[in-house]
Amino acid sequence: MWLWFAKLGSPRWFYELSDKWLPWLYLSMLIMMSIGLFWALLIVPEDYQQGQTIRIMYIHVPVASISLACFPLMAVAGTITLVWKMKLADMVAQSVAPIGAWFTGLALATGAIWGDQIWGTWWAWDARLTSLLIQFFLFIGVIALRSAIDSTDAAAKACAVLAIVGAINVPIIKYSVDWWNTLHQPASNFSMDPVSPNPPEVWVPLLVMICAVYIFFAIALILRTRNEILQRERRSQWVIDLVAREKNV
Amino acid sequence: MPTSQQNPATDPPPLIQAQALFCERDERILFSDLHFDLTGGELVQIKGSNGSGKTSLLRILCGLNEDFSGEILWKGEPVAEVREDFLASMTYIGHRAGVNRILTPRENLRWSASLQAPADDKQIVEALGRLGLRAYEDIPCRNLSAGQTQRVALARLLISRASVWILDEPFTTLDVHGVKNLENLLAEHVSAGGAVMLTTHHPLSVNCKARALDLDQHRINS
Amino acid sequence: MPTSQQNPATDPPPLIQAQALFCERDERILFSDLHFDLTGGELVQIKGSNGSGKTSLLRILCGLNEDFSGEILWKGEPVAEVREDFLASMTYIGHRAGVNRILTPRENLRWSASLQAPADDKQIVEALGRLGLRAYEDIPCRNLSAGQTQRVALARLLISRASVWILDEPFTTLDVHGVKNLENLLAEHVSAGGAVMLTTHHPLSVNCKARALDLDQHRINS
Amino acid sequence: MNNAREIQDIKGVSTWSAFCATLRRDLVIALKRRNDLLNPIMFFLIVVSLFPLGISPDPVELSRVSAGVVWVSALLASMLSLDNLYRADYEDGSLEQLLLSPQPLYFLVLAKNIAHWLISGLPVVILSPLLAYMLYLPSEAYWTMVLTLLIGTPVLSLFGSIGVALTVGLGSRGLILAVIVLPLATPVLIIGAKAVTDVMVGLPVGSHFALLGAILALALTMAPLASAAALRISVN
Amino acid sequence: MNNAREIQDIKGVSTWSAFCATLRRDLVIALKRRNDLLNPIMFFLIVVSLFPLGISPDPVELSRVSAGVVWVSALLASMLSLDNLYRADYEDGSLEQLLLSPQPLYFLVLAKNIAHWLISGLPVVILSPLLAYMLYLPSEAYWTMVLTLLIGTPVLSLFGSIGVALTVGLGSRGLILAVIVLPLATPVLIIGAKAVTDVMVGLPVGSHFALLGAILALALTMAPLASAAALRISVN
Ligand code: HEM
Ligand SMILES: Nc1ncnc2c1ncn2[C@@H]1O[C@H](COP(=O)(O)OP(=O)(O)OP(=O)(O)O)[C@@H](O)[C@H]1O
Ligand SMILES: Nc1ncnc2c1ncn2[C@@H]1O[C@H](COP(=O)(O)OP(=O)(O)OP(=O)(O)O)[C@@H](O)[C@H]1O
Ligand SMILES: [Mg+2]
Ligand SMILES: [Mg+2]
Repeated sequence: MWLWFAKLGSPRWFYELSDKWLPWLYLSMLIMMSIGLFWALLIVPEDYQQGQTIRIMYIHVPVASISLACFPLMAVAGTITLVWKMKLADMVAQSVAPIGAWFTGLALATGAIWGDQIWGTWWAWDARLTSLLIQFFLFIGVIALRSAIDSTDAAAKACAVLAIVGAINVPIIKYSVDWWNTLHQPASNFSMDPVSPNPPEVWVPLLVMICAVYIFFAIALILRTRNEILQRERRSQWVIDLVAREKNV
Repeated sequence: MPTSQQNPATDPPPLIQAQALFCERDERILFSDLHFDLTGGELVQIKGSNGSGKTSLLRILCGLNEDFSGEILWKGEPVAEVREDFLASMTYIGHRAGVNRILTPRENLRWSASLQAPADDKQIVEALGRLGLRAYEDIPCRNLSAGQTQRVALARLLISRASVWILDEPFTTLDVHGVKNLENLLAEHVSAGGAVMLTTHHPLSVNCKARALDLDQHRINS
Repeated sequence: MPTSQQNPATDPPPLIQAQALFCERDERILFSDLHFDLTGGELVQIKGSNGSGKTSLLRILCGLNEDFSGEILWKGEPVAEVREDFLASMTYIGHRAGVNRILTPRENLRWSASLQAPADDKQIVEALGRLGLRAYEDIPCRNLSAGQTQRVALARLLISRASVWILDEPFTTLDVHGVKNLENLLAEHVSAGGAVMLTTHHPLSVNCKARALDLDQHRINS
Repeated sequence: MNNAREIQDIKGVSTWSAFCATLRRDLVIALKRRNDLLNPIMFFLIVVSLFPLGISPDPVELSRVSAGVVWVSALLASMLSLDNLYRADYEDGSLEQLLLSPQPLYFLVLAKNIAHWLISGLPVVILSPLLAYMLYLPSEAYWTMVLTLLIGTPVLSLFGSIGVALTVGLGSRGLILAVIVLPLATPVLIIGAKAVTDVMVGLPVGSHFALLGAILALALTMAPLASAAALRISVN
Repeated sequence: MNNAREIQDIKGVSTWSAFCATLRRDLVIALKRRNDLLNPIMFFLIVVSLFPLGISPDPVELSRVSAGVVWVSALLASMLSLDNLYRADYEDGSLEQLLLSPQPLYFLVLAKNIAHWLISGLPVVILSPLLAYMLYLPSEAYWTMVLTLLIGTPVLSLFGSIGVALTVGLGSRGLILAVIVLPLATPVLIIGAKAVTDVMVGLPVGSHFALLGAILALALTMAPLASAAALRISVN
């Protein structure tokens, strides 16, 4: 019985809750983003060897780290969908997929641009790059599957299964690639630990940017999910009322 | 008769009880608050025009289709909890015959048997003969005609010792003798205490306890 | 009546003449020395038990199946020589409906029309409505029920201005109204001078010139 | 088959409309299954990136094999997508309708092949430079590769169509298809890859293009006839 | 899914017999379609021989890429043959029968996967030395290659099965399957190919085998469950 309740109840609950959150999220993102960008682009000194290109880091690292976070998130949502049949979870999962794909693509792009400056090539079959690329493929697979199945419920479960299987694979892929390549290109296996060798004025803004981008990610996710909720619940009473109210205002 | 009018104290719980079934397919409600039950020794024919939801209902009953709401009881317990017992005593034959085109009828049946209720070769040949497929046991099913394929599928009913038969338009492509033949089978099974739930558009004439469930007006008319 | 008794001088050559048809499928002779003809304004129902060769015969007639011997004439000439004329004025609907599951009924019919006889959107909607599929024009066919899909296939008959209809068990999965509906269509077509050749296992009741060709005993009984 | 021309003359107009209708139909089907458009590209991408994973990430080695890898992947991509060419039509009976059309089968089959190329071949051609870059193909070879692919992939579709038509009736797919089609397609592969590698070492490639063009012309005229005949046989 | 165990205990015997019957059935079907047995080998042969054509006949270069090529081809071969895993059963309705069996789906699916591997994976493994020879793989690497394939190909079948199960209900096939399955298969490919190349340069390969074994164990326990769940969804 409560299952049924969870199914119908939670989307609305989330929708109304997120109504309250969003303003604060917007605000905090604005502040941090402006501080972070200002700091990163104007204040941070040029890197002695990388020059201006170091500034790419401030967008690349946050984006990349989020892109890594997306798949597990999707898998968790999928598990909830399968086990507790919670509709909201699937809506989140559906919203994460494209966002994750975009962020992964962005990480690839920024990385590529940076790589063009540092390594003199847009692409190298470096462990980290490759694993991210494969993760990108996994995202595409989930999206393709979702768009291929037209029954919403079936698509939800199918994508959940795929997301879980994929999530089990992501670490395996990362590991296998990692050690596959450590022999080949240690040079390109570039890891600049942002903390120790660099002065705080380099990594503090990085932290700020990371937070800002995370909040941005949260906002995007919430907005997409809200859309999805309205889309799927369009025939439930509360949505109809909502729309009516919007019209009157 | 609807469950409500039935006194659970007196008679044993019916084999299948469907309570408040609700199913909608792309925005169209097929049936809502559908109550009925299927007891041993009776045949229920599901009537309804094309697209009224007969196939959907049958698939929901045997658990192939899960997007519905409502409760299905098997011998009084939620079917989810006694699933394997339910499956062990139910046979479903749908629009798609479930007959592999490369294997012969014999091999097809052997596999079906192993899935549900073991049957030896004699029984299989017997079953096929009973459905007028003697001499066709070893012809690859791709070379069988539409009706013959359907007969192979129906032969499963004979080898599975299931008490509940769920049949979706079993008479399709059967010729006159085939229809008679199947009607006799159904009557036998029901008289022997089995239960049958089927859909068909052709006027059914079986001499056993039979009632109709018309989906076009959601109620059971005895 | 058999061709032999007919006097070619008096009446125009029948639309289709089959002469000495012989077909055997893996060592079993389905029919041999089969003579019959199909003239405008009549309906021929091919009878026969399952596996008697009805489908094979129909596919042979419309040229889908070529392993047979014998002669098939279209308006008196060997069909091979007037193939495109024959195809232009013949419509075949077989066991498999020929309806794409991804496209909508409207799109399916539009394509069929473009293949044989151009039809504009109004005619298509009309045809679908005539078969009780109003409001289903734009639902992907995968979401249609068995009977609805069959109706989409049958709608082809209305938009193709073919004079000869060759139908293999067109009544399968149609509900009672659907059957009536189709029977009226057939009657109309025949009364309008068209010719119909169909197989079905269900008792046909059309009010037009109809005869049966029973494959179980190879002869035409008027 | 060879009466195709005559019929066309008899009712050219409606043949043309049937051609367009068939082309449109196949494209619409692909558009409705959105990922039919996405998949060839993704497959191409994935397969191409399998090789560095399997072989080695070393730029020097990769750049040597890049031409071959891109071509083999393109071949496989167009071959895998072939499966959707007649299969669905066969299963739902549309193929019978196609065969029973009074229109010349040549043009209907051609329409389906063109649709298939537009869906599966063209995207691959467009994407190829990116992959060439990832495989360190020398930049001077880009244009040659794109052009060879542009001429070659239609041939793959046309030849492939024959294979599918022959095997559409059979229960098992995928592989038998590959076994029939791949040998047919190897000449194209060899010439295409050779042209690219030749450019890399600075040899002239005009002859290769001439050859590819000739093959394409041949395929355009003959292959649809063969496919049509094959379809007649499979449906029988 | 997780009640699989219990049911087995309830009627272990008949579960076993159902397992065997399903395995036998799939093998019989493959035997009757003789080319099901031939195809994987042929495809493997053809794809592998495409590379000398596409890349270059130079022994030195070939021997360097040989390991990767053999592995990629094996991967593609088993992927192409996947299509036959549930497709026919779905279309003729046998799949519904499978799902409606009181037996635990885990074992039935496992049986089908094993059958698939015996048909498409094993022949490839057996044939691989020949191809390795054709590609001038150093002879000391033969055994490693055969063994890695022997452990790796079952994983491909098991993972692939999930992909097919997810996509069996869809109209379009082939490519979306590849797009879903190939990324999952990359670790096996990387490790397998790496092991072979390592042996060629005389490095120890124990760890690679350990890894492959671990993956296989994981796949054997998890993949059939996922496939079973996926089948339930697709048939729904
Ligand atoms: C297409 C190219 C690239 C891709 C796909 C890529 C991907 C990644 C990923 C996945 C991470 C991990 C993020 C995390 O762990 O939170 C990362 C971090 C990082 N990347 Fe990149 N990267 C690329 C190119 C580059 C280049 C060219 C540089 C600079 C020379 C660079 C510098 C960094 C740094 C400094 C970090 C943060 C340190 C760390 O988290 O380990 N990346 N990148
Ligand atoms: N492709 C085939 N290859 C070999 N034999 C076949 C093939 N198709 C049908 N047959 C044989 O031909 C006989 C007639 O088949 P056909 O489908 O014409 O029968 P039918 O009259 O249509 O039966 P039904 O009423 O069941 O449709 C069958 O007994 C079958 O064994
Ligand atoms: N997979 C599906 N997705 C969405 N809607 C569907 C699906 N299958 C069927 N429907 C819809 O459900 C309705 C009922 O379908 P169903 O097959 O149960 O009808 P039916 O009673 O079996 O009809 P018939 O007598 O023609 O078999 C149909 O109107 C159809 O539009
Ligand atoms: Mg139905
Ligand atoms: Mg028939």
